[in-house]
Amino acid sequence: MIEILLLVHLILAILVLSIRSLFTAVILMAIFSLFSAVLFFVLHAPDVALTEAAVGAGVSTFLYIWIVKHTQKEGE
Amino acid sequence: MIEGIVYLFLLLAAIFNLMGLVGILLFPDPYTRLQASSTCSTTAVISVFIAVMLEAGFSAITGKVLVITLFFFISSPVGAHIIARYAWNMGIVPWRKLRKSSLEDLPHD
Amino acid sequence: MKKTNILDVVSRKLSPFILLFGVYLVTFGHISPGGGFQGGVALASSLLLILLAQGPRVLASSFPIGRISVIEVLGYGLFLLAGLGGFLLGLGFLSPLLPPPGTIFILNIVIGAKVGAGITLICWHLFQEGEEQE
Amino acid sequence: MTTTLAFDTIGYLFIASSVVALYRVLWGPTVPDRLLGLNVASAQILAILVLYAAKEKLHVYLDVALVYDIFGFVGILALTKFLEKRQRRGGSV
Amino acid sequence: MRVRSKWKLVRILFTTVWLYGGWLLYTGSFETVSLCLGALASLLVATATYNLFIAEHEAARKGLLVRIHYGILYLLYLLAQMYLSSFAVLINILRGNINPRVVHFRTRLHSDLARVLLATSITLTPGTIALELQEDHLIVHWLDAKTRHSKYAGILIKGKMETLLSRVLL
Repeated sequence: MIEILLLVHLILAILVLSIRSLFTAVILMAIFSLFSAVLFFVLHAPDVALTEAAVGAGVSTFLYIWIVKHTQKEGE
Repeated sequence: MIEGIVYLFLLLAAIFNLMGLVGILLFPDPYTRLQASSTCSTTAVISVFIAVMLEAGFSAITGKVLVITLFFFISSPVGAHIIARYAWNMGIVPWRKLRKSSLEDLPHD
Repeated sequence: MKKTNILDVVSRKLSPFILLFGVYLVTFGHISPGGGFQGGVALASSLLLILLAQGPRVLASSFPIGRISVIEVLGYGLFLLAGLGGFLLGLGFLSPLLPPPGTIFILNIVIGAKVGAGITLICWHLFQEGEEQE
Repeated sequence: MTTTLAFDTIGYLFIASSVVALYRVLWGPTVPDRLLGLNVASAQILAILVLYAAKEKLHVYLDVALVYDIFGFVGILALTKFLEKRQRRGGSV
Repeated sequence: MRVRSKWKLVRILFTTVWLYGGWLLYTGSFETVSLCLGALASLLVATATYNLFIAEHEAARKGLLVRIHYGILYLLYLLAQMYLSSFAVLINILRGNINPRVVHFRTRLHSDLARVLLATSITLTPGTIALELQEDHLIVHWLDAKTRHSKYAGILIKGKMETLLSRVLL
């Protein structure tokens, strides 16, 4: 289980870094944090998983997407 | 007896999940893909919840899973509705069958 | 943008339950995987749901933004006070003064209030900035 | 307990299907397809969390699943809100 | 003024009772400390959010009074319908034979909550997604359309759910 999750992590990290569209990168970051929540959960660290799920999926998506909005305004 | 029902629900979850994935991959436009996800995938996840509830019996796990199920009953269709409404307001035209369908022969009124 | 009925009603009925869930995470922090920080983020997400679904005016009508910043500052001060209390009595920083669940319970509540208010304020200001420039 | 093996199998199946749902995120022709991929993947992960908590028989682990349920919803809401604002300004996605 | 403050108290009480039920489900324990803490916390949350939970203009309707037995019946009916419609969609996927259409129809439910519940259960059940809900007007995307006539489509899609819902919420 753990090996598969780590492999998925690696693939997702490469994809996040190499993709061109910023919006897709934000969605991939949300899915990345989702998988890392499962990884911490499987490793018996539910408190870390809780923090990862709360911050990674909800709040950091909000922050990233608003930052993308503000930075793209200058470029357009 | 109860184990048999648990296995039945897990089997249902697997079947619905796979078929939902096939629908998501093969359907032609966003609305139809949303149909596949919002019926088949949701039913798969809820089957898993029901199986877990039956397996745990009457305990604290059942109460928590019940809360999660109720939340999921609200959050999944509302999420699908948000995406569908965004696509509708964006102006994506729903896909329609090209050849003359049998719909024209149906009673119109 | 036209307001949709579904999102409006769902956010109205759901956000008190999420707020209560945050309170549960904070107060049961010493015996469950939750805690001050996680509970605080859950509290903030409830206010975030209202902000995203209904706009800043509805949020400000039931949670005035001035009061939220007062809570944030108050949380910081209380945390510092609880830490320095042990210091003044000759013990270490953040040393337990009350019997076992006591100190952690109070610290969890303080941290939860501070984190929730802080994240709400950050998101509020980001949201408002986008509104003004349009 | 014999159901442990079945739970494990279904868990692997759900992880595989959430990876397959990434196809829609990466190559979805339109923006709603990408959001749909996120929605499907988060639902599958929720099921995995519940399965693991049931396998370990610890009810405190289920808090993680409930938090995940709430935050996936808020995340999708934030993404669509951002897109609607940008579309009203007339920008491209 | 007197009526308004009385209505405020009623709203706070209602919200507290609902939230206390939620607390019991969250904790799953019946110790004295947890019960007292739950009462305190739900009262606190209720005083902060009663205005959101029950809006002021809902005074005339009996708002959130729910008949519990009809509610449970509705949930079971919804679950059965969900499985049936999932099988229908599954057969559609396997045969690759779909005929999507967008239909409009009206509902005769009155309260906002009932309309929203109808829209979400439509999204869950027979191969349909609610695209838009404005007042009592629903726009629905139908995967396997049988008809284009709006009233007939409404009867086919809503099924028994509408009458059951009108019994669940007073």
